Amino acid sequence: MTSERNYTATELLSVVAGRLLKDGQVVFAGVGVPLFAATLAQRTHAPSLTILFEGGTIGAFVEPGKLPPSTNEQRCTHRANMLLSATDVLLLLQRGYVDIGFMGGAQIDMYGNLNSSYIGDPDEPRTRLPGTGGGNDISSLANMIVATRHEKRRFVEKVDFITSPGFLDGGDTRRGSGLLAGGMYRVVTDLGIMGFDSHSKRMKILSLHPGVTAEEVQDNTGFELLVDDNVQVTDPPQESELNVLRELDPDRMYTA
Amino acid sequence: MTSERNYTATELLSVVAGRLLKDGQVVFAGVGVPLFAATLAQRTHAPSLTILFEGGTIGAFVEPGKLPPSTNEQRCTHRANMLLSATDVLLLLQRGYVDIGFMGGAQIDMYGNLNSSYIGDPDEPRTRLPGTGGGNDISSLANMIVATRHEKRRFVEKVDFITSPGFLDGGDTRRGSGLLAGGMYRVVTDLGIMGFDSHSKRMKILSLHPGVTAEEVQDNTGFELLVDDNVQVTDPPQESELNVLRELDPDRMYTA
Amino acid sequence: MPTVRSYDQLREDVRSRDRSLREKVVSLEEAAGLVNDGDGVGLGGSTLSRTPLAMIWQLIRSGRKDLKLYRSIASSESELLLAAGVSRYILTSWFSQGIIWGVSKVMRHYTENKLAVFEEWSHMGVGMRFRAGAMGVPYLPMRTMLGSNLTNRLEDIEESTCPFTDEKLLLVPALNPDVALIHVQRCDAFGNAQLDGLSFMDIDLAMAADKVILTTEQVVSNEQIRRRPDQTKIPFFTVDAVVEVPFGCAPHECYGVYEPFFDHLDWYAKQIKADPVEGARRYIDEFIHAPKDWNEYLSKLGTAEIVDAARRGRSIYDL
Amino acid sequence: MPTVRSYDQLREDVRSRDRSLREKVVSLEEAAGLVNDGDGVGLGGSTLSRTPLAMIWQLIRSGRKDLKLYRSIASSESELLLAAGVSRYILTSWFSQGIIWGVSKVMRHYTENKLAVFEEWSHMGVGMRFRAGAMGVPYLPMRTMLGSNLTNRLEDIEESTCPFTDEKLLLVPALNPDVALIHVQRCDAFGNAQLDGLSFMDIDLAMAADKVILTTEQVVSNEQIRRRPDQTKIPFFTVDAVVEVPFGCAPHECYGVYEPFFDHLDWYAKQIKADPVEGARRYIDEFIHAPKDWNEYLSKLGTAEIVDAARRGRSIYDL
Repeated sequence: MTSERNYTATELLSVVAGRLLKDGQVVFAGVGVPLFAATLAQRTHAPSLTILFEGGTIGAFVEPGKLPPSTNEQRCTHRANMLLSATDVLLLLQRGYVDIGFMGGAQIDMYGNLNSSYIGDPDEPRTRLPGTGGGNDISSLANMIVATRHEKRRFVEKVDFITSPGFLDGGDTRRGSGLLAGGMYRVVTDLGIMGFDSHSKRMKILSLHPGVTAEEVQDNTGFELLVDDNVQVTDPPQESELNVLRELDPDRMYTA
Repeated sequence: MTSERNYTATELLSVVAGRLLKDGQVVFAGVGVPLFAATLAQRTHAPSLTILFEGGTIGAFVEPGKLPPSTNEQRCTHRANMLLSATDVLLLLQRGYVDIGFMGGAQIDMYGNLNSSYIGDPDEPRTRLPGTGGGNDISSLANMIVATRHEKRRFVEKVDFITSPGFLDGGDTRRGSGLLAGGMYRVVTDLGIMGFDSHSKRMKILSLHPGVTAEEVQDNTGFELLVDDNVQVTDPPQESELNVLRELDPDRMYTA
Repeated sequence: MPTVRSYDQLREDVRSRDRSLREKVVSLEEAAGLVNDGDGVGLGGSTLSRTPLAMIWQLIRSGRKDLKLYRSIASSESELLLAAGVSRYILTSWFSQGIIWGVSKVMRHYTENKLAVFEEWSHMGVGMRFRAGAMGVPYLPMRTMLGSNLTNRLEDIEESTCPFTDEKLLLVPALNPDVALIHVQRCDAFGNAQLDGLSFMDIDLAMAADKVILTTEQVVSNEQIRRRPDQTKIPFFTVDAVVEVPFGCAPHECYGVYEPFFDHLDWYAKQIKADPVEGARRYIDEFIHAPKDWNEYLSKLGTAEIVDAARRGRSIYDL
Repeated sequence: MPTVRSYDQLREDVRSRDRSLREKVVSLEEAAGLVNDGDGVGLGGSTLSRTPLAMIWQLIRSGRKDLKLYRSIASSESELLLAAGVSRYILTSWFSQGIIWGVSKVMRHYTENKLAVFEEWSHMGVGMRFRAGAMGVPYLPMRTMLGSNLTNRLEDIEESTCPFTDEKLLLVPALNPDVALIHVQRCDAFGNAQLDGLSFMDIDLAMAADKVILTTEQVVSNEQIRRRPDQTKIPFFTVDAVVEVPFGCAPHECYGVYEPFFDHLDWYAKQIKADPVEGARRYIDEFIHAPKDWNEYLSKLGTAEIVDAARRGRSIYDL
């Protein structure tokens, strides 16, 4: 990592994730990085992108300085186009109206499976985590972007529990389980951008952030990463991108 | 039939059917006799009875002189308590919230099966009728009152087509088909009130309207009717009951 | 063709739709161009309510053929589509001119002479099929139509034993129309639609269809929509075209705006009664083909009836 | 006990309810009398929104035991129910103090020490279970939770092959709670309830439950309800009690009326962080048992916070 950088890890993740979104997409976002990423995309290259919140909001517009505490409170709905019940907004995913979902988790493995349920043996957990929420539904039905810090304890050989399915055991196992749509698209970290090999479905480095080496990424990962033949170097966040984020979160409650 | 009676057949049916309703019940009603019956009950002995319309109206209040043309137009909703989608109002039946449904049909047989689909062979019908609407759903899920003219061509040995299930082939056959709730409760005609034998499920005369004999009813019926051991004589419509109906339909568009 | 599309196909069909936030206001003629001969077409509203009559009127004028119609309850709009040769197939639960005019004589003529198919499902059966289509599942379980003869005449239906209760259930297949025609009181240029009053099956229909054409009494600003997002019932990304057509249900009703044009419908019923086929054809020539545009059609219905229908329509809010 | 009630039983349970149009306004104490020890209790709202906190507050005061809790997403209200000994079981998709305060330390204490069960379903899984319960079907099919480990830990779930498409589907069983607690912005004395803003799973929950207790910011006249029946979201005949409790979600939010009491929740989170068990117990003593009534509880939250939360709440309509 470069030391002279003028942005936080959260800002970096938000900018890089935001660039992965395409204009016109319908995006399921949570608060924090996903919301920053989607809003940033809306205000830069993707003005006709639509943000959905799990709480039931369609076409949210985030107001600077008024970030919602979760996706289930009224702040999410200010100037939205539509509100739906929580069940019906999740059914939009099942019907296929949603292109991209954002996801996090305490653990992710080489096939993009995510754990937000148990650390340790689920029968005798060291830590009981908050659980799936809509995470399982979103990752079962949409193409996923995971935005997370790159830490060895997080990037594990095998998650303790598959809360949200990635490619399960790789290859065709996801499809074999009955999950016919969606799947892991990208993992964005403070070190780089990862994708998944089209056959084995193993995680693969696609792009390294400025000053980061593949070895550094591997050293922070608990399993063997594939490396794309044509690894890119990520464009650093632009001043204009950072300005949007800082306008959204002037007190830096979420981007610090 | 008495010749000195001062009411029409529709008024008679409405009064007699209305008396079958109990206070506090939730009743699925169509326009015509069912609506008159339910509204009459509301304004006499059953003030806390609730009327539902298939179009999606809950807690309808009919205004004198403004009868709706069907259960799917805005007039049905004036001063209602709630509107639901057509699908969701039918689901109230499936959930069990509805006590009584009203039903008609071109043909009814001894087990209370109703036909509103085809006269003659369904493959080469003499007449293609309008079809079930919600009739099949209502009669599959609620206790049914059929209010109809008593005519031999209508009361047939076997309906040409079971649109709305009564007791199917009698005995336990309704339950065996998967229909676990509801069933025929009463058939009200211009001649009498019929119920169904608790074992055989065959139609049975329970009450004869003033001046009507069991023979007369049988003569107007295309199958053998059972006769209750304790057949009653129907109380004739009271002036107060008729006045309510005439207030509702001052132009006698529906009650003539 | 199998009854229910595979999930792979269903997803691919949605994926390829333009779901971006974009303006999509077009003319009736342009909207009709989105409907192809042979399409399965879901008609919004029910009986005489919020019938997308302007769009139907345009499809007849545009000479569409072989449309398969799906509607909860069918009325005169479907008579016209049969009589005009636009459709030979309708899936519905009830087909009548309306209770006060009795059974549809046009329907009788076409079905009894095997010129058209009337595929009969129970009202809830139609509703469950649209809802399954809206939810992205291949079927929904239900507890009606069992025991009756309705199921005998339908191929696309499965009796099933519940794995939880051992009860018999009927599984009805998802219905995802190629296109849905829905009339609303108001929507914005993106297609965010607000419905007042009875919604019938329109919301499920919009979610289920591959394409949605909205006609609307009024195109309102997106700002107005955003003031009460909890009043939006159809999301813009399901909508492919928006056409502003005041009185777009005439002579049927639009909740809170106008009631049915009863005198006109009485007169229509008389023509049909006298001769279902010729009566309908003459009506189609005079009221659908002859007018130069929708406003001229309205003028043929007559100012007095328009004013009276509107007066009655608004009265729903007079409490 | 089997997961899904037989249809015979479900029908009998509804049949025996008093569904007449009758007034049912009672006090919090009286309403709490409708909840029995051991009941399965569906909690309306989600996370910090429209949580039926006044009713929960009363159930803790009334010393209810062994309630099974069902909520789409659980937050501090469920921490209090665990810590007060009212419940040892919660079915939910996510249990957190709220994103800004992180994982629930009370939940961690109780579950990791096997003092309570947190049965985890996906958010849509919870929704489909309530919806099946609302529809009167024993299950609904869905396309998530497949492949994950969530299903390993659940008994009441069936993988199935679709008879129409041969696709794998998950069948999730109906959930019909003994009682639902739901807070609304307004309802009439009969229980006709209007909800503004986000409805979460409350409508399905009301339809699914055997009993519904509504708390409401305001009891309005039936006349007001009848002016816009299309705004009524819960029908009176599903409702067994109505309690008027202004600020009945405090310190959570009620859409359009008040936002969460963030300062109080911050302070609460600090107490919990310092010691989940003792912190929660002290909080319960001070804020739930000590006040003589709900208004005294509110006064302990503080006028400044109430005013600030209300100011922020109303601002949603400032466009």
